[in-house]
Amino acid sequence: MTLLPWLVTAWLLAVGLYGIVTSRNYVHLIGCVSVVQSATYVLLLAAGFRWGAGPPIFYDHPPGTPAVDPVVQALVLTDIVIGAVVTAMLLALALQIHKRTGTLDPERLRPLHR
Amino acid sequence: MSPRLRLFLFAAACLCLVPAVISVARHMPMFGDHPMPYGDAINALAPVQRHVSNMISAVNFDYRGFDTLGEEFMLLCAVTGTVVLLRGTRGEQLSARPGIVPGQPILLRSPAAVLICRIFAPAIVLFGIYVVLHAMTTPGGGFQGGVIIASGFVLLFVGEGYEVWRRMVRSPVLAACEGLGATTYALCGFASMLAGHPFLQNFLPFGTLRDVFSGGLMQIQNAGIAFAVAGGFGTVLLEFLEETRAIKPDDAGPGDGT
Amino acid sequence: MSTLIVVLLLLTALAGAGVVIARDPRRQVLTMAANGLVLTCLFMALQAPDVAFSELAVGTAAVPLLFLVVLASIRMDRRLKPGDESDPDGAQ
Amino acid sequence: MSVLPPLPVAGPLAIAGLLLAGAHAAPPRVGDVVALLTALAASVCCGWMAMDAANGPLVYWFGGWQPRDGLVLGIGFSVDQAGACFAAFIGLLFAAAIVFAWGYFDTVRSHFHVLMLLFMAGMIGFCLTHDLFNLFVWFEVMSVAGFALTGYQLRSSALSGALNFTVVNTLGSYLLLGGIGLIYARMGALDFSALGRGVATDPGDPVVLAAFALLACGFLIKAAQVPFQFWLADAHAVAPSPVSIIFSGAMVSIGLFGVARLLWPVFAAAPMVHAAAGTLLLGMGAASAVIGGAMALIQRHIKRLLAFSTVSHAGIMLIGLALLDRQALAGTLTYMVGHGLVKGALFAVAGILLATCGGIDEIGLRGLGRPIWPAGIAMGLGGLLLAGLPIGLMDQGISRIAATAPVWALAAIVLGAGCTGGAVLRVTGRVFAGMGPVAGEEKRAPTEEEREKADRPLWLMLAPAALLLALALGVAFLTGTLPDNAAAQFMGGATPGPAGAERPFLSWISLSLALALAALDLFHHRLMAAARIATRLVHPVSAVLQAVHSGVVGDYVAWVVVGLALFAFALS
Repeated sequence: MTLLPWLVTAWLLAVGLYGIVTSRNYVHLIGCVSVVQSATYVLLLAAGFRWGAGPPIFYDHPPGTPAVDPVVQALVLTDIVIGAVVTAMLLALALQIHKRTGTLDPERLRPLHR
Repeated sequence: MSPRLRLFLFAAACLCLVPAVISVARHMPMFGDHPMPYGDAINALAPVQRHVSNMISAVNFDYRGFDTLGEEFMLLCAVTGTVVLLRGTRGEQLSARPGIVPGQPILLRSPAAVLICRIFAPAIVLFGIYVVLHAMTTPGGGFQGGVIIASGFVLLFVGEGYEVWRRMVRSPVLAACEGLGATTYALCGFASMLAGHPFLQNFLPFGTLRDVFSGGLMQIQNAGIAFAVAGGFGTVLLEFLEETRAIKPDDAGPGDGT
Repeated sequence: MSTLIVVLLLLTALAGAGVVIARDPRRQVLTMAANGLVLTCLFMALQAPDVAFSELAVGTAAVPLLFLVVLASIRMDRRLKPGDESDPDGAQ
Repeated sequence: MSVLPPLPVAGPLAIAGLLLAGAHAAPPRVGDVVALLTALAASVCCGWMAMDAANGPLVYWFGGWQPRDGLVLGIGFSVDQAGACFAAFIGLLFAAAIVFAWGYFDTVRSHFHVLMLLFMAGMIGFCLTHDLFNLFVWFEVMSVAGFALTGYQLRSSALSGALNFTVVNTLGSYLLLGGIGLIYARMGALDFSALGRGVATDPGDPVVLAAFALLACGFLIKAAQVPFQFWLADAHAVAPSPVSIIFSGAMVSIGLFGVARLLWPVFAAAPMVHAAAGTLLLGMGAASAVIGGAMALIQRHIKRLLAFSTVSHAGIMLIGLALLDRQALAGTLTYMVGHGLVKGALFAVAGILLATCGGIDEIGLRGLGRPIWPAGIAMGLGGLLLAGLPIGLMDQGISRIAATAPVWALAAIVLGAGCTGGAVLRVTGRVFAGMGPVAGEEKRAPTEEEREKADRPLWLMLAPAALLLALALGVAFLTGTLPDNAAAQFMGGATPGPAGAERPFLSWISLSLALALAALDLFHHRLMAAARIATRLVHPVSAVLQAVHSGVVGDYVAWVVVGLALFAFALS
């Protein structure tokens, strides 16, 4: 049980990388990148979790009630923004590539050689 | 490399990493039961020092406000990049017709759908503004609210169709929102410096705990972020939706990218 | 409480694998939205309502929407003619 | 407390925001002027801070959150001499790139300048910060700006290069974030000093070691070291030339600067990390120096050639870091600046070729460079400096690195410097002097037609290149003991190690190797059969190298995992 969050993190990382390595479609590949990213969410939030503590928002509970770590949550919030905007940029690139070459297969699309 | 060789390389490397991963997982701090000096300090200090009840906002805007400055401009950077990448070859003339997917029937918008969108789009934008305003007290804030406002714009598109939507949501306005919102955040920092404090020091009155307008300077930073995110996500959605309209014959030439 | 987190963690692992296994991008969009939803629930269970809120707005709505738009645009086949591959910003 | 530290970061950010907001209203040249002045101002500001930092780092706490009772609540900048000098150099390089790009992008309003300013602010923030997550934020600002600028020209090769770059580097960012998560879970802190104290309490903890492995991998991906180097040539070769100046001149060294920040403030008290760094990083650096040099030698796309030479020289810098010695660190920091200036100048010359000759293929351009001979002089000088001409900043750096390096690392340095210098000299000879055999029809360029905006005056494009080269030569007379002081400050007041051996012959070996390689390639049709056999022997090697650099992003990611496994081995 106590190992589970960390193993899930490693699993998400591995499975996302597997998807990228084997992907034959850039759009699918971009989805796999977001799986790798969800590994970082799980890691950070699990690192800041505490049994029996509430959310770090002292609106319903008075300040001083046990709460989980707010710093990691702020970090994950930043992480989500990064993920969303990088995904948008990757999609824009994939779209332009499809417009120019008519394919989205990484195997058939190679940047210049030599 | 052939796909098979690549997979083999990947699998071999992963197998080598398995013992390392297990050893690290076993030495990780106990899940849900380990000291968190930084987080506990913030939980203890922020309600007293800054009179806000949402600790995440306190971290984001005040204790680690400088990170959020970078994050905001990263957003600006990525949105600018997406715009550059998508607009490049697109022409000036705007076709009002939706693009046609070969082999799919063209669906007309039903009046009911239009009505629902007309009701829901303003409601969603209002909800977004509500979420932005309650950043200091309850979950949510400029970022979440900004995304919600931007998705309200999209609902407008679904309801009104491309042409009307483009007349209502103008990209220079969105760009200005985005740029000025992010700049507001940076200027908050310079305002602190002009007042003789370190960059981004919260020098405004803090208000009272659990009040919507508590937090002092954080309120302005939050508003800046809401504008930047709404403008940024709005721009991105607009530019992507632009990609689904029909191309006019003279439309796909080398455009000047405006 | 503890079982809820265990179940949600396992679901997260499954949903992540689902996104990778769905090789057809159109099916993948659905699995991505599902993944976003599972992550949202996990974040709620981990006492992170702020993060759950953003994940709901971004991971479940905005990003899958972008994928849908891109897929629609690709299926429309707005390919440029070979002669059109010119530089946009006057780099001629 | 000095008020300077936030200015070179927040100032460019605010100006970029205003530039974007006013993009639709501003007159056409405003972007150029504003961006140039901002870059120069940031550079001057950082130079000023470098002088102020002579007596100790300038510490600045954002939001006024000074640590209380040893607990760091906010984010701090700690501006040491090394960081400030490097930031000043970055500002200067951006100023040169913006002058070079004057009028390059007429139409897409000020978007180019907005991206460049954000790019610069990210780099400067990275150099000055003293907080691990803040470091990541600026790293990411820099990366995102780089992604957008690579695909700016929207050619299909540029786009797929940008996509490979984005995917691999985004994975690198997530590895960094994973490392931050691990070390935060263990220490509950993000400030470098607090982390350093935490590491010192339990330096052998597997979590700490794994955090180092992930963080170092993230930075080495940006620094393009073997086996993470693949994306670099795809991206640097296709980016617009002004952007390539920054990529090769500063962005790669930034990754190594990040590794240095890990090795000293954060993991200074972890002997296992330092031991692993001493072997693994040294090996990686040597491999990069050799492979980058070999790849540079077999390219004919000039920008791709220069990109591989960047891999090679970054390998030399990594060797300098991995020696874990004060003198070698001083040399590495000097070498970073010197190499950035020279490589920036070389990419400027490549941009001039693209603009005036309408091509970037070495064979196709044979002799076409004669009318623009001043650019040829710049390129030849750059090639000689890369090869180790014993003058200027690069030589100062290399002699400090070489003093403590083991002999096999010296061999890698000589090979790297010799091959890259030889490749650049060969290009100079062929393009600007028309040397070498006449190309037949079958030698047609395998790459697509490229051309960059041509109606800019030659002097405008040449001036930045000349300035950068002049700085690479001239600043060397002014440095004095600055590199040593900066390195000592960087390492937290380390005592100097044993003085190394003087190795003045080294630069002459690499220089003659470079000249020999260039001559061999240009005149092999006139040489004896022996030389021809030698070139034929090289063929299978070059074929394997070409095949490994396949351009398929899946391959690159598989190699990233291999790199991670290497780190796991070295640290276990």
